[in-house]
Amino acid sequence: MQQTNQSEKQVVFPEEMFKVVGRKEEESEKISKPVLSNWQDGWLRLKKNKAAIVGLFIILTIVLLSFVGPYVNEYAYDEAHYDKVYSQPNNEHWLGTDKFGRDQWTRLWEGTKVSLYIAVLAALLDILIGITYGAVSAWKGGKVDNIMQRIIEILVGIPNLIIIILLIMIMKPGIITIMLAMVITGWVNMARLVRGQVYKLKTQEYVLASRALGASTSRIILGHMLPNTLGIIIINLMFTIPSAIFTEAFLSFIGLGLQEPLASLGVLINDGFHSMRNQFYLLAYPAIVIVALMVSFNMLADGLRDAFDPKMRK
Amino acid sequence: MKPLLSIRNLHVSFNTYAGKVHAVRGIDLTVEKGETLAIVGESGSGKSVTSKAIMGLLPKQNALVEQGEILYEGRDLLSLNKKEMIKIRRSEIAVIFQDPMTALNPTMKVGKQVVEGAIGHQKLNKKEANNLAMDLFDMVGIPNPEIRIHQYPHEFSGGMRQRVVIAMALANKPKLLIADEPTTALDVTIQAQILDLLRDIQQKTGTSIIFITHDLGVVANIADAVAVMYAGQIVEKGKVEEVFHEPVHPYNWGLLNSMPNMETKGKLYSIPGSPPDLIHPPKGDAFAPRNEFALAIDYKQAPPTFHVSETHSAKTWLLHPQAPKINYKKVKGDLETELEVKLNHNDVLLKVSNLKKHFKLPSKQILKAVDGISLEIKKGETLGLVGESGCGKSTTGRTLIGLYEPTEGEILYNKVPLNETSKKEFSQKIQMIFQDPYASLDPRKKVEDIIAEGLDIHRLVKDKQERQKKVQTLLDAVGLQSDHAQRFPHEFSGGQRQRIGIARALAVEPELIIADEPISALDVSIQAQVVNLLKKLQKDRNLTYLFIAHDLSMVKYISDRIGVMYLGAMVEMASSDDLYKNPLHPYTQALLSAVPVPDPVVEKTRERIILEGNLPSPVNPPQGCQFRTRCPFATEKCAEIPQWREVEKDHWVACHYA
Amino acid sequence: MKKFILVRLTNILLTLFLIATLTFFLMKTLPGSPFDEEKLMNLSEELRMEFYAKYGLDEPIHIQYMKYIGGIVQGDLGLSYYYKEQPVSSLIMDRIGPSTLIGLQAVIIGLSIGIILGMVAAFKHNTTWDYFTMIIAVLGVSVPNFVLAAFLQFYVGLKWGLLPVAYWESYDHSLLPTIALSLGVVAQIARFMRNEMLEVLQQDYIITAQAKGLGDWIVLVRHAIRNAMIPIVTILGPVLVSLLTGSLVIENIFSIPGIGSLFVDAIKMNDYTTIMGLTLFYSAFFILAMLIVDILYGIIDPRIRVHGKET
Amino acid sequence: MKLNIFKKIGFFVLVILLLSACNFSESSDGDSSKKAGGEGKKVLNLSLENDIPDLNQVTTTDGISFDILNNVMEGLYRLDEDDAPQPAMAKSVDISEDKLTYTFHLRDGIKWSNGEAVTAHDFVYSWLRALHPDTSGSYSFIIADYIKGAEEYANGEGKQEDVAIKANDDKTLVVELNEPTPYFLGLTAFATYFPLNEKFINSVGDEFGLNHESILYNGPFVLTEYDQAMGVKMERNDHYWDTDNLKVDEVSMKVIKEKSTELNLYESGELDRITLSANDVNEFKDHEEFSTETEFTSWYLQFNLGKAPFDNKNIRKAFQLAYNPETLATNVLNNGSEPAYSLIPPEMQGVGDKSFRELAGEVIAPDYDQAKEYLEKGLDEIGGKLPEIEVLTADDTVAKDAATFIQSQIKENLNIDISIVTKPYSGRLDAMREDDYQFAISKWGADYNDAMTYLDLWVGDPIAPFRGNYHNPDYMNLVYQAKEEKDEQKRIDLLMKAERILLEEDSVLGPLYYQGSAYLQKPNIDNFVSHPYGARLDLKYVIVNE
Repeated sequence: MQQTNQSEKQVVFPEEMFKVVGRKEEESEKISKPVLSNWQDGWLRLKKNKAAIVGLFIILTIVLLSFVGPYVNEYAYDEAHYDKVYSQPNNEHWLGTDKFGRDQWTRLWEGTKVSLYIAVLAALLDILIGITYGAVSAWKGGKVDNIMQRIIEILVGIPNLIIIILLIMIMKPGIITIMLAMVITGWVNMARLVRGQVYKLKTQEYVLASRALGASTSRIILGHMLPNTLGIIIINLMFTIPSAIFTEAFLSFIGLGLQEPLASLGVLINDGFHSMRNQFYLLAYPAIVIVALMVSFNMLADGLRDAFDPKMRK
Repeated sequence: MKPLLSIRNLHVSFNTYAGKVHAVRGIDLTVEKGETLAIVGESGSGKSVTSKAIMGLLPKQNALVEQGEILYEGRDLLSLNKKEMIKIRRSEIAVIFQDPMTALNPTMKVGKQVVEGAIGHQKLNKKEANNLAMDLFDMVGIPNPEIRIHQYPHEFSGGMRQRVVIAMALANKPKLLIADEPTTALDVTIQAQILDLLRDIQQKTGTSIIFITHDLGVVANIADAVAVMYAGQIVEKGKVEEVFHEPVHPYNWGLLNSMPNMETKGKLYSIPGSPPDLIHPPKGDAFAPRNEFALAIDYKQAPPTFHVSETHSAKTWLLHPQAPKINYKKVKGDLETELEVKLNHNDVLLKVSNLKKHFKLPSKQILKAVDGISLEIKKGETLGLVGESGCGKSTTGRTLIGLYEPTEGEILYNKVPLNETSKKEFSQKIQMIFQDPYASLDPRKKVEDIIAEGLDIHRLVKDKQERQKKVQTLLDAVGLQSDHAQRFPHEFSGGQRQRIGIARALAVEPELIIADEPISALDVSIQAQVVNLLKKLQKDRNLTYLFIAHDLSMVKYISDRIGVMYLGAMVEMASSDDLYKNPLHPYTQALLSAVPVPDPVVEKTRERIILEGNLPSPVNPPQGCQFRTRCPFATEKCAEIPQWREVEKDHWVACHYA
Repeated sequence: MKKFILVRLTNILLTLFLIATLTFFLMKTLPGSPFDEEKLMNLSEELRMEFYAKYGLDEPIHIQYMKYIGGIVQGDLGLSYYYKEQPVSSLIMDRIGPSTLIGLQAVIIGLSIGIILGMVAAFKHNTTWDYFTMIIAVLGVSVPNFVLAAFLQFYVGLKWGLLPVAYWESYDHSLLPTIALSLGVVAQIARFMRNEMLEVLQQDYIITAQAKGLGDWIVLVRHAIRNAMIPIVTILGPVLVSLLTGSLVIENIFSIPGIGSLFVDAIKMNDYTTIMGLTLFYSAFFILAMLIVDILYGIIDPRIRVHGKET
Repeated sequence: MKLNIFKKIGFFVLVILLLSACNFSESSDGDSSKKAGGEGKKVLNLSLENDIPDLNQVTTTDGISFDILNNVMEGLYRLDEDDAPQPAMAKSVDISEDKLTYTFHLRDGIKWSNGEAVTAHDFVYSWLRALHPDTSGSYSFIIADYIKGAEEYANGEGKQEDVAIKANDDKTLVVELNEPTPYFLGLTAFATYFPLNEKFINSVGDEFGLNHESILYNGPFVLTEYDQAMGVKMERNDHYWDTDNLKVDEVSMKVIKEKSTELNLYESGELDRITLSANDVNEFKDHEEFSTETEFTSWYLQFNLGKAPFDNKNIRKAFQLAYNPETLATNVLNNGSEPAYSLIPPEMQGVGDKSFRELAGEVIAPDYDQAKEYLEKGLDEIGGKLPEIEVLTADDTVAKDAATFIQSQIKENLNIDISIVTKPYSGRLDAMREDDYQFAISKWGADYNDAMTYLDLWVGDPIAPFRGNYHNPDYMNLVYQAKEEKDEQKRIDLLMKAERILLEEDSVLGPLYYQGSAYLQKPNIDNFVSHPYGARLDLKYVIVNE
């Protein structure tokens, strides 16, 4: 081999530098990154999304306040003081009082709690039904899937809101009723999502590998399908909760909400709406809370989607 | 003569959430007028980034050209403003991307897409534009252009789409054509068509071509000059003959040696390890950790470019005058001596007769993926199964292992029929290795749990400790480190993942392994690793393989016997030597001739059989001999179904004329 | 294609039949009748029965059901309880106009502004423009539209006097409710469009188009927008639902004689026949809209056009 | 090809939708004059709180329809500005000695809006129509209860000839009553007593009352526009006998459902008079355009004597005394309502100049200590433990507020937790009729200006769950005696006694408040008459100043 080299010629290296030392295979196989689980990895990604973190923080603060808030002053949410109706926010009543002289601070957080409670429970139930339905539909496939999808198609044809309103009309108004009504219609979206995901996963090679190893159906569903669907389930939950809060507010607004003296954000907004001209504070605070919740949940959900959705990863 | 394009000391980096990736780390290149320059490299080596940098198409958000020049006819493309760059793209440089499925806008008629760049540039009216589109379609060999230009991309097959993309690139008569892995997504027979077409075009138009690929066979076929990239640098470049016949960089040695040709026997040369992480490029020579002949200085200081001849240069300290002389040819010879003792295979392990697997499509049509094949696999042998995508080879594999319910036919394993009751039992005896190393591992599970899944299912371990120990043994067997057990799949490279998949299959100590294209998604240097591993394991554990692949040279290398499939049917089956030396079926002949050989001399001289047209749809296969629509020798007789017969001993074929 | 439409039509009829049945029996379980009035509490049982008989309420429930379904087939939704002697079908026809006008305007505004905002946000990804648009979008889906409507009425209508406060007298009267209704739509579409655009902009064919030497603007208009817009069609369904929810309260607040306010009133007044009729009407409208969406999809996306939709 | 068809269909649908969408109020063109007061017309702009359900005077039952009908139609008598009946279609009446036969003489020159004369036969036709089972409405009792033979006819048992409504000639109408009814002339001003023109009714058929052209008017105004969802427009009826005394030419009544919208429209000058919701009262309390009025509608707690614990009188008494109606009226409702300590509204007619209330005094005085005592006594009697208690209420804001108020007061003063069950309006009535309640918030609006309109309700024949399953023969006798009593003073005494038994002795009801309303009215409007009972709105007297 001939060398027609120019500049490097001048440099003379110590001889031992040119000993063959061979490869360092371990080095090339080594993974330098610290061991990270998927959740840790997702958390790292989420942390980079400032909006999502702010959203998470706001949600946590509101949840905390909804539990602690009612107890930081001496008033109960249903305690009426007819001598102090419609007092503007002051030292005694931080957010003022309503037409029964009830303390708005207490009512606001009590209402937030009730709204969150309804929304979370409704969303969880939605998801439970949705997951089961979607998973069964996709897993069974064929005729079963076909029939189940037809049923969904028909359900989709009915405006949710109408069903909810009809149900609320026939049942005794209250938390359970509102929740049930939302559950009955809410799961379709989830079912579709899960079905799509399971359908996709069903043909994934790692699921095939598991089947080739002789894994039982339950093992595949619990061991592979569920963990890999969890991401979209959580993301969907984050979108479902605010829309459930919204639905509750809407139902309260058209007079199908909770019973006095129970409060929810919807009830408070409805009350506040009717006196917004003169007691604007009655509308303002619950509206701020609901908007903050909606915005935060949306930001968090967007952030989670970016962090956990495998589509966004590569 | 002034070069058409020259790149000087180009550095490109990307900002990702994990850190800054130094994708291109100082490359120098020149492309002469009328020349075809091939850039070869593994995925992640920076070759596509280079091509995008030339076009000015690097993603604006996170890509950064840190330094360097790209001189096109004396002008630095990097210093041009947007308008000037658009002008260059419109009339001077064109590009063909890898995946014809996504490179076309699904909502625009192809004719319009092909000429829309030209309309503005050449100021064409509608009629002239249509004429141009038809001319271009004619040029790239798309039949019935007057109809085709009014269709949408989804109405074209993959090969045809790639022709559309090429037509699009040619619309403005570019002086430089960048083809970024234009054939990677295509089947061998289609690849041969496209390569032919590109060569033809270059002869007609005199365009320079930068041809980016990872396949050395393709390079040998088409290139005048070659640049080999590794870890963002060009490690060797020169005339195609120089790079192939007098390689000087150890990486290039590895690449060339790890490709088996039709004669390769014994252990395959392989490049150990995995490519480096370019977020933290290693100090010194990036290839050193994988280099058997690494010098001490390789770990200290990056090698400069040494020139072997006027046109041939490389970046390796081995070319330094002080460095020891290493004989590349000898390295190759050493390996070949390690011959393998073939076992005598007599016991039939798996017998398949008249297997059919049909799928019902939502449109109520029947897709006959596998339509009556019969085969036997003997204990300890490797049976290769080849064919183009869609021929039913994977379906066959999956049906054999019980993932699909056969529509018809019988599968006997050790003379016991495979059915619902015996499935669980067989799931331990028969295992599978999958194609896509990314999709075949559950992203949410640790490596340990992935490997041990079979152990858990069949309750093969008593306690946690035994489980752990077993996993360690398996990791060791596939050449991974014990601390890898606690990691998640996404942290591994493709080759490593594939080894995890192999360990998973081995865990239950199977007798038969169905390997479904286990290497087709891997880089060349890694393929050899995996194949060697499979061979070693076969010897150590007395395994039987059904090896499914479309890469004929690898199949030839690993298999004892080979079956060729076409449209759900077996067309030929023989011992691998027999099949290569004496292919009887015209399809086998065509397939063999389409395989590129990593030798420019051979490649540029041999005659190949180019198959016309595309694979017909398995939903509606041709009557009689299924191959007759593409067969150069087809006659009227071929309308009858040819018999599956033994022409010579152990040489079966289904052709009227064999 | 024919088969596809046929299957869809069967589904639609089945759905409507189910909804009719469901609402009928739901309504039957509800307490009270249209003739429960304070004044009627003085009537004797026999006299009240006579009123029931007038509306066919004295018959056994399955006969009532058959008659109701029979009536629907002939386009007869029964007589309203609250608007005595008025056929429900004519009530609906009378009220459909204003609702349609506002809804249509809201969709048009929502689509055009939403698409533009979404595109700007995507094109100026991670800039102030993007954040600004997304803040609007998130707020748009977060602020209850009755609150928004009240503010608009008070400020734009009363304080600034730019537009009529409420009522339905001239075209101007339709503007405020349209704005109130469209904000949510704008927000939804903008978000969706942004995500779609971001995805489309990363597609190979966009790079291909750039490589062809097309200007940014042409790439955007000819290649990106069209492909990003196709999926918009899929969220038209949800958008229609949100319009529906919106219109219920907004029509009330702006005193618009539309279907939404009719529905709210019917609920408040226990006007069961009207509730049933409207439920059916809403469902039919909704299903029809979905069908149109699907057909539209076929028109816009050439990939679906040829084969019909295969799910 | 396919594509084009789709496109065409799409376009077609769009056009249809657009065309159908543009049915704005027909008035939009002619209406621009409204604010300018075009051509010196005097225009009054009012609002209706809900859609107009029905303008068929026989079947309709709700206040909105009555408010309209009362101004486009006229009965034999019309209430004047002081709510006293004055001759209208009739010019005079002869009442027989036994106060059972009324002979009405119709005014000369009274005409329908199509120019035909209004005759006694129109009244006969209308009243019989209101009674006939096929055409009657819920208000048929307001005729059937008083006129001889009417109830039998309405039940389908009697014959038409036996109903004592006779037209002697075109101008004379003779009516015989079952019992002497001092307020009968007031009843003839009520909508069900308005005349109808048989010929016209037959010509419009089923369309009757559905649009403004399918009604024939004989009142001060005629409808020129009528849309159930949008409201009505009325114009002076040139054929009306007293048209020269009208001070207003045109009245528009718009359906505005939201109170806040109504207020906004008032402030923007598009409405001349609105009622305020409680929330807005404070803001306008001192405003010169602000005022309040009450009507003859009493709200009360109806205890169900058939259900524990209210089958115990002492518990009822405890509940009756444990809240302060004053707080409810002034602090919670705050809309002009008056606190109630009795059942009969304050202004209701007594004897001579004195009102019933002035004669009878207040019956109940809240007393929390006494309430507690009663509670303890009651608890002893029922075994020391109260069942769970629910209060039933309708779901409108006012009723819900009242329930919330009761809940908090009972909690505070008796330390008893009660829960609220809200039902839609007719759901509440249904639950009460089905005896499915313990106590409920209920109300009654007077049909005529006499205490009998209230006290008649609890006679308990048959025993009605709706009226708390109340049955006391003493009470029943008092009411029946009052019905037959011809002496005014004695009659009122009987009724006063009955009220005391109902409230004080038996504690069947807990008085809450007399419904009132707070309203804003533009200063240029004068003499705006709203009667406290029957058909409320009377625009015959209103004056619109420039």
